[in-house]
Amino acid sequence: MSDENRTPRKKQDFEETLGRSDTNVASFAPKQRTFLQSAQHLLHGNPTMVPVIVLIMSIIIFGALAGPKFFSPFNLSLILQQVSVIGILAAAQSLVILTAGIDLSVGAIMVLISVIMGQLAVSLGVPSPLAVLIGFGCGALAGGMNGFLVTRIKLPPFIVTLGSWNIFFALNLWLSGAQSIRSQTLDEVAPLLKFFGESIAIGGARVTYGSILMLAIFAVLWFLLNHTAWGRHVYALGDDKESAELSGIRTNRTLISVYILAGLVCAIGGWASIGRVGSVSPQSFQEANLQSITAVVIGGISLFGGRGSIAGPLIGALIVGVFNSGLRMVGVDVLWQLFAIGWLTIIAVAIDQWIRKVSS
Amino acid sequence: MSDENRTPRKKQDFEETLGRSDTNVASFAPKQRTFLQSAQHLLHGNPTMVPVIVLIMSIIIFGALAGPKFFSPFNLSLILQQVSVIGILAAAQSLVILTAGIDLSVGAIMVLISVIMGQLAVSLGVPSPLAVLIGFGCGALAGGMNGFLVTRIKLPPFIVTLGSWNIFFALNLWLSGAQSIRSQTLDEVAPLLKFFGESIAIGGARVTYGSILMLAIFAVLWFLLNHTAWGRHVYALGDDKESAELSGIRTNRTLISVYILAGLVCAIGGWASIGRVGSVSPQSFQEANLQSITAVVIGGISLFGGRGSIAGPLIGALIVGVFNSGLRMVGVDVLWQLFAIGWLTIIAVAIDQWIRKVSS
Amino acid sequence: DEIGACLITKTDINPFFVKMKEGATAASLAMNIDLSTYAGKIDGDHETQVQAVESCIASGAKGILITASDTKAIVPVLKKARDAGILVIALDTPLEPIDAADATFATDNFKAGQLIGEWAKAKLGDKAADAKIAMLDLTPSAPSVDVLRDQGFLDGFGVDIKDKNKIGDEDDKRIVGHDVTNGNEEGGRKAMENLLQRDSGINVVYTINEPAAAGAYEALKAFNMEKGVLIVSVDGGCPGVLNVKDGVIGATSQQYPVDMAYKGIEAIRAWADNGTKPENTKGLNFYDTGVNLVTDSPAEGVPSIGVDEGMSRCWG
Amino acid sequence: MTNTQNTPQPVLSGRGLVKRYGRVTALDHADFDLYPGEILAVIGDNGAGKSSLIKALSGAITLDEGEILLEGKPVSFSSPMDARDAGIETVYQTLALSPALSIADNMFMGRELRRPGFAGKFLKMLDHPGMQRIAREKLNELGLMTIQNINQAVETLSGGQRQGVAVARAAAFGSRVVIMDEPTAALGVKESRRVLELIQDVRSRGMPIVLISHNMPHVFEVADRIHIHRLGKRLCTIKPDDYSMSDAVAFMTGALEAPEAA
Amino acid sequence: MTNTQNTPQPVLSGRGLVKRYGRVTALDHADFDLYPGEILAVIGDNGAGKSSLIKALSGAITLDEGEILLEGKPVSFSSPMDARDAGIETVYQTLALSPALSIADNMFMGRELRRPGFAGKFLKMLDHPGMQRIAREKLNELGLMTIQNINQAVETLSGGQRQGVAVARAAAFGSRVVIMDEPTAALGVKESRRVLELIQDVRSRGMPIVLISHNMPHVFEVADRIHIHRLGKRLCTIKPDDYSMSDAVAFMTGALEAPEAA
Ligand SMILES: Nc1ncnc2c1ncn2[C@@H]1O[C@H](COP(=O)(O)OP(=O)(O)OP(=O)(O)O)[C@@H](O)[C@H]1O
Ligand SMILES: Nc1ncnc2c1ncn2[C@@H]1O[C@H](COP(=O)(O)OP(=O)(O)OP(=O)(O)O)[C@@H](O)[C@H]1O
Ligand SMILES: [Mg+2]
Ligand SMILES: [Mg+2]
Repeated sequence: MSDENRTPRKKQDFEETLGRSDTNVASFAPKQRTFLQSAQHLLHGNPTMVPVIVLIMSIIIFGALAGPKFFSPFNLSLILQQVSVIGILAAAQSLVILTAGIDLSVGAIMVLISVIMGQLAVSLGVPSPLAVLIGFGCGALAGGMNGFLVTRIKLPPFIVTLGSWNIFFALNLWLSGAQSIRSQTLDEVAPLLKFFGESIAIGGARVTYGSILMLAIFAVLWFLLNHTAWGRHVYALGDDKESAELSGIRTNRTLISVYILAGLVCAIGGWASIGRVGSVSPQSFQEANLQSITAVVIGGISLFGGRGSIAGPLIGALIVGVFNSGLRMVGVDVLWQLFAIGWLTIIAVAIDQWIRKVSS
Repeated sequence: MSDENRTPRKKQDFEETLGRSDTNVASFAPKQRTFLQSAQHLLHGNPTMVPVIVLIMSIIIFGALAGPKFFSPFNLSLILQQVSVIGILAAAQSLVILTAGIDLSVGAIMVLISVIMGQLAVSLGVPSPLAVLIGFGCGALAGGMNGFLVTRIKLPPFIVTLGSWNIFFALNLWLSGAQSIRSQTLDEVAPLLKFFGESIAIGGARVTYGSILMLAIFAVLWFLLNHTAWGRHVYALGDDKESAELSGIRTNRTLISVYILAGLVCAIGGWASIGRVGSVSPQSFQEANLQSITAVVIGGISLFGGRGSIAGPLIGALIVGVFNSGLRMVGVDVLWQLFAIGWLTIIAVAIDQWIRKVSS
Repeated sequence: DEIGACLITKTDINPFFVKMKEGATAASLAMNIDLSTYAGKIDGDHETQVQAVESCIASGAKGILITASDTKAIVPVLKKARDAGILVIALDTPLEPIDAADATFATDNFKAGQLIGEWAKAKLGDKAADAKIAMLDLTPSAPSVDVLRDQGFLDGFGVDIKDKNKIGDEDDKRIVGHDVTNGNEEGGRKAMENLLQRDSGINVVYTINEPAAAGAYEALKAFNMEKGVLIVSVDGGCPGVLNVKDGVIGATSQQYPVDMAYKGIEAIRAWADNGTKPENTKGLNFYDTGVNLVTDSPAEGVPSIGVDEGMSRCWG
Repeated sequence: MTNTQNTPQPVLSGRGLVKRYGRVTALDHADFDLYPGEILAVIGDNGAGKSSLIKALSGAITLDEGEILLEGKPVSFSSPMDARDAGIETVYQTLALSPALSIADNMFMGRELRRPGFAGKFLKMLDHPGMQRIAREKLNELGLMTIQNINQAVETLSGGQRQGVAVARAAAFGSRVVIMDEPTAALGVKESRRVLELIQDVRSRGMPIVLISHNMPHVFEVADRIHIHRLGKRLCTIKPDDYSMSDAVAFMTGALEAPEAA
Repeated sequence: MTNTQNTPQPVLSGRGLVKRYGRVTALDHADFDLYPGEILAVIGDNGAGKSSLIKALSGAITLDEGEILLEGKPVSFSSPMDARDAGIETVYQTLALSPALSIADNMFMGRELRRPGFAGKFLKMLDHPGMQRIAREKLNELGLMTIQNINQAVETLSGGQRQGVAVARAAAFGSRVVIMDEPTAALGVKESRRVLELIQDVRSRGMPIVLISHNMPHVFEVADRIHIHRLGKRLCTIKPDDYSMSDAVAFMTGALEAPEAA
C-alpha cells in the first residue's frame, strides 16, 4: 500500500506499446446500391416516413378507384372525423405498447367512461363539468388498476387487460342497463358531453373538435415522449426493463404512470366518443381494441416495446380510416372489406419490416 | 512453432497453485421456512400442480354452492364435453405460445374448416371421408400461411394472425353464405361429420368421442413435446430463437411445422365442433380465440415462450369450463359471470406467478 | 310448487333482450317459477347458447325460452331438451324448421319490415319511383332478423327482392347501398356517412334498429340533411318511440318482447301444471305477439298507432 | 490512501449480508468494507457471489439479512436509484444499457438535463443539445471511443464499445463510490488499458472504487486492497504488496488456508 | 503440427470475405486459414470483426462476398446446422444456450439421441437417460463443473458455469474444427485454466481449434499461430515464438506496421 504519490505498479509488458497505437476511426467505402436499396436506405433513416408513404399511396389508389369525390376536403375531413375516437384509443394503446405491453381493455375503458359520464349527468343530475371530471378520474383509476396488477403483482399485461376487459364490460352493462342515452336528452341536460361533436367549417372541410382533440393528444404525447425525461424512461423501460431499472429509473413508477395516463386518454376518448356518436351508447365500439392495435402496428410501433414514434399510430389510424372509407365508397361488399383489412394489416407491417431491415 | 511433443509453454506463474484448489461443491444449510413458503417451494418443484389445485378448489367451491347436482357424473361429463372444442383449440394455441408467438386465428381456422367440410360434403356431394381429409389439408394450409408469414416475412405472430383472422372469417362467411347446415341434412348426407358428437355411457356419465379426442390430442402433443427432438426444439426456439438457431436447430423449419400442426389441430377441432354443436354453424365459437388463450395462460404456459407443460392448458380449459358451468348452475347473472371470469383469469395467473417466484 | 325455467337470449348488451329478461323475471316471480337467465357474449355466440341449454337440462328445468343466435344449429340440442321432457319455446326468432320448438312467440319480422316499407312508400307518393334508399343492416354475417327486416322493408317499398333469404341480391336502381351498423349508434352513423359519400341524394333510410337510426340521424344532421330524409326502423323501445316523437325517426315497427317473455313463462307454468302446450295464431305457424307501426304521421292504407299509444306500450 | 495508521471510517460497508435465490445462497453472511480513496478489487471464483454482493451494495437486489452502512450510517437502498442518489455509481456485468436508445440518452438516463428557463422549469423540457455535448466530451476525455455519432443507438455498437459507454457513464457521474463488475471482460487490450487508466484517474479525484475482475495482473496492478470472496462470504482481504498473485489465487480457490486478518 | 515444411492444405479457409451491416463493413475482404491440428488464435481490437469472421465461418451469418473452403473444397453454409454437419463446432460469444432447458438438453440440442429399437425408430422417442449420462460424463471429464444436477435449467447457473457448458458441448461434439469466441471472457482464473487445458486436450486429439481471445498471456501460451485482425481484414499471421506479446499488441492496435508474410 502506498501513499497518494506512489509510483504506479508495473503494467504487463506487452501493454507498453499501446501508447503508439492507431487512433484513426475505421471508415469504409460505401458499396454500390440498386435503386431499391437506396430507397430502403433512405427510408431506414426516417422510419416514420413509411406509414406516411403507405397513407399517401392508399389515398391515391382509392382516389383513382372512387373518383374525385374521394379527394374532396369534405370527404377527407370526414375520414379524420371517423378515425378520431380510434385514433385517441391508438394513442393510449401506443403508450402501453411502447412499454412492451398491450392493452386489450382500452375500448372497454372508453365505453365505460362514456357511460359513467352520461349516467352521472343524466340520471343523477350531476353538473356536466363535474361528471366529465369524475369520468376522467375513473379512467385514470381503471388504467391504474391495470398498472397496479402489471407492476405490483407482476402479471403479463396481456392477461391483466384480458381480464379487466371483461370486468369493465360487465360494469358498463351494469351501469347502463344496456340502454343508450338519447342525443336529445343530452342536448337538454348535458350538452357539454357532446362538445366534441361540434365542428368548424374550413373551406369545404368540416373539422370536428373531436378531430382537433385527437391531433392535440398526439401532439402532447409526442412532446412528453421526446422532450421530457419521463418519455425517455418510457422508451428505456420498454426496451429492456431490467437495464432501465439498473440504470436508475424507477421503472414501476414509470410503468404505472403509463397505464394511468393511458386510462386517462381513454377517458378523454370516452368523452369524445359521446360527441362522435351523438349519444351515450354502451354497445358501440366493440371492435375498438383490435382496431387501435392495428393502427399502432401499422404505424410502426414495435410490439416488443421501446421502438417507434408516436406519430406512427396517428398515420396508422388514418390509413385504416382511408381503407375503410375507400372500400365503402368503391362499394366493396362488407365481407371483402374484412378480407382487405386483414391483408392491409399484414402487408403494411411487412413493408415496414422490409424497410427496417436494410440489406439482406 | 514446435512439433507434436513440444513442451507446453509457460503458464502465468500465479496459475501454478491451481492444482491444489478446493474441489468441493458449495453447499448451504437450508433456511427456516414458514408453512406458506414450504407450500410455495413444494409447488415450485411441480408447477403443473398449480392449475390442478385451482381446478380442484373450484370444483369444491362450486359443488358447495350449487349443491350435489354439480357433482353428478352427468354434469362432470357434460363439462368435459363443453370444453372439448375449446380444449382442442387451447392445444393448438399452446404450441404457438410455446414458440413465443400467439395465434389469434385458431378460432377462425376451426370454424372455416368446419364450413369447408360441411360445404364439400353437403353442397358439392364430396364423400365425407374425403371432405374431412380436404378439411385437414386446408387447416394445415391455413396454419402454414401464418407460419410462412411469421418465418419468411418475419412478421410478429400477433400481426399475422390478427390479419389472417379477418381473412379466414371473411372466407368463412363467403363460403357459408352465413348459413348453417342443419343437423338433419348432415344426418342424411354426411353423418361422419357428426361422429365426435356421439357418446358412450359410463355409469351416469356420457362421454362424447369429442371429449376423448381432446384428451388424445393432448396425450399426443405431450409425447411429441417431451419425447421427441422436435419437441425439444420447439421449447428451445421459444426460449431464445437466436440461440436455438446458433446451436444448430433449423428454427424456421421447426417454427413453420408448429404453425402447420396448430392449423391441423384446429382442423380436427373443426370436425369435432360439428359433432359438438350438431350442425355446421359459421357463427359459432366467435369467442373461442380469447377463451383458448385464457385456458393456456391459466394452465401456466408463459406468453414469452419456452416455458410450461402442455398438460397445463388441458387443466386450464377445465377450470374455465368448471367456472362457466358452476356460475350458470349457481344462477349468477350473465353480467356477473363476465365479471367473475375476468377476475378468474387475473387471479389464476397471479397464483401461478406467486408459486413460480419462490422467496421474495 | 316451484319449478325451474330458463331464458336464453342472444346477448345481454341489447336493450331488447334486457327488457325481455326483465319481463320474464317479473312473470316468474308472479307465477312461482325459479328462472335462470343465460346469454351469449356477443351476437352470433352460438356455442354459449348450446352450453346454456345443456345446463338447463342438467338442472332439471321444466321449460326453456330461447332467442336463438343460430336458428338452424341450435335445433339438435333443443331436441335433446324436448326429449328430456322440457317445453321449448322460441321467442322473437323462429327456429328452422319452426316446429323444432314446441311453440314460437314472435314478432313477424318480415311483416315489421313490410310495414315501414309500405309507410315510406306511401309517404313519398309519386317520388317513391325515384327514391334513393340507404340500407343500414346489422352485421356482415347477416343473421335471420337482419335478413327478414331488410327484405320485408324492400318488399313493402315495392322493390323486387329476388331471393327472400339473401340481402343485397336486388338490382333495383333506387337502392344506393347496404352497410352494416352492428346495431348501435356508432355503426349507424359511420354507415350513413359512408353511404352519403356514395350518393348525397339519399332520401329514405332503412335501419335495423333504433340505435342505428339515431346514429344515422346524427350523420344526416352533420350533413345538414336531417330535414328531407325519411328514417324508418324496427323495435319500438322507449328511446326509439321518443325519437319518433321528436321527428328523428319517421316511423318504427314496434314489437313486444315483454309480452313474449310473459306469455312464455305462462306457457311453461301451464305445461308444468297440466301438460298443455300453447297454440298458434290462426293462419300462422307461430304465435304472433303482434307488431304495430308507430308514427304520428299515419299514411293511408297502412295501419298504425300514435306515438302516445306507442309510448304506453314501449319496452325500454 | 491512509488506512495504515488510525484506520479511517469506511465509506461503504456491509455486515452479515445474506441473499438467497431459492435453494442457492448467493451471499452467506458476507462482510464488506471500502475505505476512502482506495481501489478495492474483489476477486473470487465464478459463482462465488461477487455480483450478488455489489448488486446488494447498489440497491439492485433486496437483501434477506444484513445491513449496509454508508459512511457509518445504516442505509437501505430499495432501488438502484436510491444508491445512485447517495452517490454510488455502478457498472453492472450486464451493462444496463437500453439498446434502442442513443449513447447520449443512455449516459444521462435517469438524470437528464433540462433546458434553462420556462421550457425546462414548467414544461420539463429536456436539453438535448446540452446532453449530447457533454456526452461527447466525456467519451472523448476517456479516449475510449471511436464513435462517430453520439446519437447512434447503443445496439449498433460492438460489445467492447458498449462496455466503454457504461464505464464512461459511471465514471462521469459517480460522486462517492464507483463500482465496476468486470468492466474489462469483453474489452480488447487497448480498451482494457484505457479502463484501467480511467479507474486510476477516478481514484486520483479522491473517489474510492470497487473493481471486480478475474484478471489477476490487472488486479495486482491497480488495487490497493483485495477482497477475496469465496462461497458467498468474504474470506479475507489482502494487500497486493504483501502477497503474490499465486497466493491470492490459492486463497480464492481454496488451495491455501486464508490468512488471519480480514 | 507440421506447417513448417511443405505447407499442408488448410482445413478451413476463407478468401475475400465481406460482410456489411448497413453502413458498417464488419468484414472487408478478410482472409483466413486454419491448418490441421493447430491452435490458431485470432486477436484484434474491439469491433475489428473477429466475431463476424467466425460467424461467417460457422454459417451463422450470410456473407455478402467471398468464399469459404473446407479442406480445399468451396462450401456454402446457409445455417449453423450446415457447418455443424460438416464437423465445425462453435462456442459463440453469446453462448447460444436455451436458458429454460436443462444442461443435458442443451448439450444435445440438435443432435438428440433416440432410443434403440421400435420406440426410437418409429416413435422417434428420445433417450433421456442416455443423454443425461453422457452429458454428466462429458462435464466430469472436463472437471469444469461443480454442477449438482444435470437436469438443472441453464438459467440457474452462474455466467461462468454457463460458459463451461457451452465449451463442453463444443469440445464433446466437434469432429473437424472447434471455434471458440472468447471462451474465457467471463471465467475465473481456475475455470479459465480448465478451458485452456481443454483446448490443448482437443488439439492433442488432432483437431484444429480457432481461439478468439483478448487475453495475451493465454494466447501466447497455447497458440501455434496468431491471426491478427484489424479493421475488418487479416492484417497478418505471426508465430508466438517469433514475436513478443508487445509486438502482437502493437500490430493489432496499429502502433507498428505489420510484417510482410501473412
Ligand atoms: N437471479 C438469480 N436467480 C437464481 N440464482 C442466482 C441468481 N443470480 C445469481 N444466482 C446464483 O447465485 C450464485 C452467485 O452468483 P453471482 O452472479 O453473484 O456470482 P459471481 O461471483 O458474480 O460469478 P461470476 O464470476 O461468474 O460472475 C450463483 O450460484 C448463481 O447461480
Ligand atoms: N448485427 C449487427 N448489426 C449491425 N452492426 C453489427 C452487427 N454485428 C456486428 N456489427 C458491427 O460490425 C463490427 C464488427 O463487429 P464484431 O462483433 O465482429 O467485432 P469483434 O471483433 O468481435 O469485437 P469484440 O472484440 O468487441 O467482440 C462492429 O463495428 C459492430 O458494431
Ligand atoms: Mg458476476
Ligand atoms: Mg466479438
